[in-house]
Amino acid sequence: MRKIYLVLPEKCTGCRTCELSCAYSHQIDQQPGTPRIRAYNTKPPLEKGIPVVCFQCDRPACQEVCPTKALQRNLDTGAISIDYDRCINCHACYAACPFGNIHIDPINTRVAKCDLCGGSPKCALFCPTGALSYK
Amino acid sequence: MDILINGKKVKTRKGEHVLEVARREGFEIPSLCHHAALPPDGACRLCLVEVEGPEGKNKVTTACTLEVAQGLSVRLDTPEVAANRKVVLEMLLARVSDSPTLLKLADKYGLLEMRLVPQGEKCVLCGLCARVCTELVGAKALTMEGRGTETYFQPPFGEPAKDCVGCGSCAFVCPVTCIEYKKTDRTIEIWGRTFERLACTECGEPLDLTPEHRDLIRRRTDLLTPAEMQLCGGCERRTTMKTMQRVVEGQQTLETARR
Amino acid sequence: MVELGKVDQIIEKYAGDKTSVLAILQDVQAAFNYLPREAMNRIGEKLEIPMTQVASLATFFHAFSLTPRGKNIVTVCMGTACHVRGAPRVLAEIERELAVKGGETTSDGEFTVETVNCVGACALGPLVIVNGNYHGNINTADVVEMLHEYKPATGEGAK
Amino acid sequence: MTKFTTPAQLTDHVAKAKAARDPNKVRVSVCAGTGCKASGADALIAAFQAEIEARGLDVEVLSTGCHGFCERGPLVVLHPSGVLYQKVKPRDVADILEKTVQKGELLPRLQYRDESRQIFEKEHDVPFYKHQERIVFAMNGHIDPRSIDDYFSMGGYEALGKVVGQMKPDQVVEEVIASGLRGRGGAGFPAGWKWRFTRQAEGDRKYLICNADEGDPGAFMDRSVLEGNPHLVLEGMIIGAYACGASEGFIYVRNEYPMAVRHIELAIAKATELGLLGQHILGTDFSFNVHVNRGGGAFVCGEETALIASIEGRRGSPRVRPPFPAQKGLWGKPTNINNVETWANVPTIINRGSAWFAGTGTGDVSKSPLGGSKGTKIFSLVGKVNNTGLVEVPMGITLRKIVFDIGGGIKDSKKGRTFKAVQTGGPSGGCIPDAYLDNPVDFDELAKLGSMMGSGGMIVMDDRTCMVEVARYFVDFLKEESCGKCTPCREGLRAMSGILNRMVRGQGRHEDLDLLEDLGRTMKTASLCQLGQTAANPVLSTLRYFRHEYVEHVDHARCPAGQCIDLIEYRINEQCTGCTICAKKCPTGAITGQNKERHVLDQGKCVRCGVCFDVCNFNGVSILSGPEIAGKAKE
Repeated sequence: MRKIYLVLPEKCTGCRTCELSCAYSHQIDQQPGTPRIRAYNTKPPLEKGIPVVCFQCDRPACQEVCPTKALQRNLDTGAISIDYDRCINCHACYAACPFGNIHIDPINTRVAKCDLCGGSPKCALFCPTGALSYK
Repeated sequence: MDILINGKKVKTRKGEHVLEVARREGFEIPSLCHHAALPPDGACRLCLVEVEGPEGKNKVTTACTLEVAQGLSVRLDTPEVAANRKVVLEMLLARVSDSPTLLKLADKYGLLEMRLVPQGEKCVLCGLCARVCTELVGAKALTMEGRGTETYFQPPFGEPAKDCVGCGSCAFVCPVTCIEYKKTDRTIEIWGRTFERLACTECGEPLDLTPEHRDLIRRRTDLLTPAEMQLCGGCERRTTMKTMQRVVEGQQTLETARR
Repeated sequence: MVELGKVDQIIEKYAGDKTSVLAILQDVQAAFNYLPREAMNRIGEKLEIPMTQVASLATFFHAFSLTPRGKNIVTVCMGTACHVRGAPRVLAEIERELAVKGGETTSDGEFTVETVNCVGACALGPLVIVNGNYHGNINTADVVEMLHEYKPATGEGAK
Repeated sequence: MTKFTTPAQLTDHVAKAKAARDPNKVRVSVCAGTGCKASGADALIAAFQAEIEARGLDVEVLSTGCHGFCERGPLVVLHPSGVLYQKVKPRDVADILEKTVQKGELLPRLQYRDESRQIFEKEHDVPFYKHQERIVFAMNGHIDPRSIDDYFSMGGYEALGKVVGQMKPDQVVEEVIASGLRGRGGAGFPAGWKWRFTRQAEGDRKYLICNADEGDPGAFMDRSVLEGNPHLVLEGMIIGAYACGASEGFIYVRNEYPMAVRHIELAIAKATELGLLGQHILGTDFSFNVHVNRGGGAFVCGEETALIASIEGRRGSPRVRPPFPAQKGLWGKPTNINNVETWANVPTIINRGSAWFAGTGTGDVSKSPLGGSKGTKIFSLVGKVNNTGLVEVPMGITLRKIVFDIGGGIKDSKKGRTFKAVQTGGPSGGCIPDAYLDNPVDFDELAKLGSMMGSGGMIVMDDRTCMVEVARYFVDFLKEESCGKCTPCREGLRAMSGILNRMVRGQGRHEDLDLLEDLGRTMKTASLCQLGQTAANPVLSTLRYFRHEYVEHVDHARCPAGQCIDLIEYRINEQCTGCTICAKKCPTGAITGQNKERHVLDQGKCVRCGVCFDVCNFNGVSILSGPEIAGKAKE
């Protein structure tokens, strides 16, 4: 049975621990990468928040517009992940995602998205409130 | 089916080529013209390997074009491979003498002496730019022109690229970064063209997207309505966040939020 | 002005078949003596093939010229048989006589000098073809006389 | 004539046409091949026709394809006597008809003489023809290539009738395999095996291609076959289509060969009209159509994958094999490619049987398909040889026999010119020195010598041919003709060209010799296609056999052959008789002198064109090279 990545916005406080853990788990040249999850404070400071992260859509626009088939669903995790060997950095996926869930890493200008950390999402691991979970 | 690389048994699938298999297994093979998203082309000839044949009749060939087969055994580091790869590198370095990519390879593969006259070119003619543009992006703005030593990869007749969409993929895949790609706040300049950058309709921030590229992307799917591809990532996320907030606060159901 | 009607007729002859692009280019070259840019654009549009393909073909095959050529085409065969029998000297003499280099056209537009890598009439070498007429066993001393035949009757000619 | 609707009808018709050909009919066969046309054959044919009509003679004028002996054109052969006249002009026509045809007298002024002035009366006695063995060329000279009736009357399409009427496709394939026929286009791959691969390949459609993109400079046999006997090629292709199961055929012919295009198109139209091509050939289920594609002038298009790309309307860049065309060829379908001469051998193999065909040639192909070379090969014998032209000889003949017996030896041997080398295999072939003149000529022997069969170019070089300059010539040729795709071929040729061009100017270095060998080895090993893999042959083979000439160039700025113009000077020596011919022929007026006095050559005006040397009958011009003029050369 495949695990499910669950977001419960009502539990989110907007503490942004998820962003931090994501950035550090996707390092580029020993520098933190851009977080592929963003948590917005709706009632600052730190009372209510909304995490925005890739929905891993059933029919992902990013995947459909990718000219190199670099975006594929990982059958174990269900995540749409980027095969950087195939990616030609055309940014079509970035343009196509209607939710803003494809990011551009400022360090190398490569596109980046949530890949569920290959099966153990660090955001869920470190989320102090249980707003993010993977089970 | 299993093959042997430097004597190590390696699992492969039918139709795979030795280069991709070897790299997956952590072996290093240099190449300039190979790209995982494109079929093998065999243009740069750097990825030489030696195939063991019957009665010691070994053959040097390119790993990128060598399909795996039952009983195949290749070696990556024989004297024959090293000697020929050195000469191919020497030829490439004579062509483009100041490329850090090539200089690094020369260092690594023991090319110490340059005997050929430098040509002062910038492009190694690997062809990735035109192949990516034609076979992947689909803009068909670049091609191989001329022939022999007078070969160029460029837009038709070397004029400003009429069919270019300014996506910049050619510049990205170029192994010797010889394609000039200039981004300003408002424009993208490449192949003699200046493209307008679309701006986020919400905050005005310039997007990494030209109108031409947007139209090309639209043609790949029916998912994108004209309203889409107008916002920057940040504004898109804020919109997403607000929608989610309304769902959480019960102002909107999940069903209507879904597109 | 390039008569696009003529181009359309040629495309018509091949029923707009994409795979006939090489033949169409050859016929256009025969009709105009070179490949005008407008004609190539038209071919691309009508056959619905990208300009990259047209440009790639037109620059690959040496039979094509992208610039207008002279009234008289002087083709010097540089095939092996002609070469060992002195074709380079014949070419040099023609270049001297017409004051152009191979591949160029005289300023009065009378002559274009081209080279070809063998026309398959090797027993006649060195061989020069002027407007499709074969001049075999040419030596440097014959060049002036041979070209004279093609110079305009009045005036000084191409020199 | 109406469409043949059964194989038997065709066989019947051919038998009748053969019987109806009157061997005693007086025919004037005028060669109208490209060579003889350039020498004025058209006017000659018109003159014969007018004169025959004026005299009311019952004589047929045949405007035939190439007879091969282009050097002596226009050629006329009178049948049935077989008398050969050469270099015939329209003004000779009346004499020929009156004296020879009507009275049986010979005209010595038009007869062929060899260097020793000996006259040869009959075509088949002339040494040039005597040692030949003609299978492919058997009909050239006897038929009008535009007439299918002429072809029928010589047994044409008999093989097709036999194949479609009596043989299964597999039988045809086996017959061609048994014959040992190897591809005449270059690599020498066994044709029958290629057919079998195509036959066995899976595909709803299969294609055939006839490679007539004869790009080898110095070779023109395919042109002559296609021009002189197009139906023979077509018949071979139809048989091949039947055997391979192909439904569509393409003839890719150079645009530089307009007559070949016209003749083959005419042949296709006629064969289609008679039901030998098209839907339901000879009333059977077998259908086959043939199209003509014109090439655009690219040597690399002789490579089969480049040729396929070109037919598909793309630039002629070769692609990686495998998959081979027999598996995935034109438009991804199984495709069989053979060249003109290969196809032209097929009808004879069917008519006379594989055993007969395999009776000529070398080795044994019954055990290994590459075990020998069978049948004949056409060579274009050109360069510094007395008799130039196309010669068809049995495989295994020696080079000496070709160059000296058929070719009549080295041109200007009386002026002291001697044999130096013969270059075979086109630009990618190699130069073979005199030590190997007695080696047999076949696919494998030539390869052993560092050369190759190629499409059959054979260029004879004399002592005045500089081997460094020859290598430079081929490398510069290939540098232009390389498709430019892969590094070793493109950059290797560029580098070699730079080095060799320096050498012929006397600016070479001794280290360059090793560098050339290094580059050559890698080009051979690492290039993508055959063109690149063989592109270094001219350099490697000349380095192997004529290294001393290279050494002279790099160490002493001396061209031993006296050919490299930057390294030589012409001087008028004491043997000058003051005949003034050199002064008259000098294009730059560099030579001056009074009649009967020794002339003077002004080095400042001399462009080293060599005309003075060529025209002098008294050895009064010397060529100097090396220390005598050094300093000048090493600029």
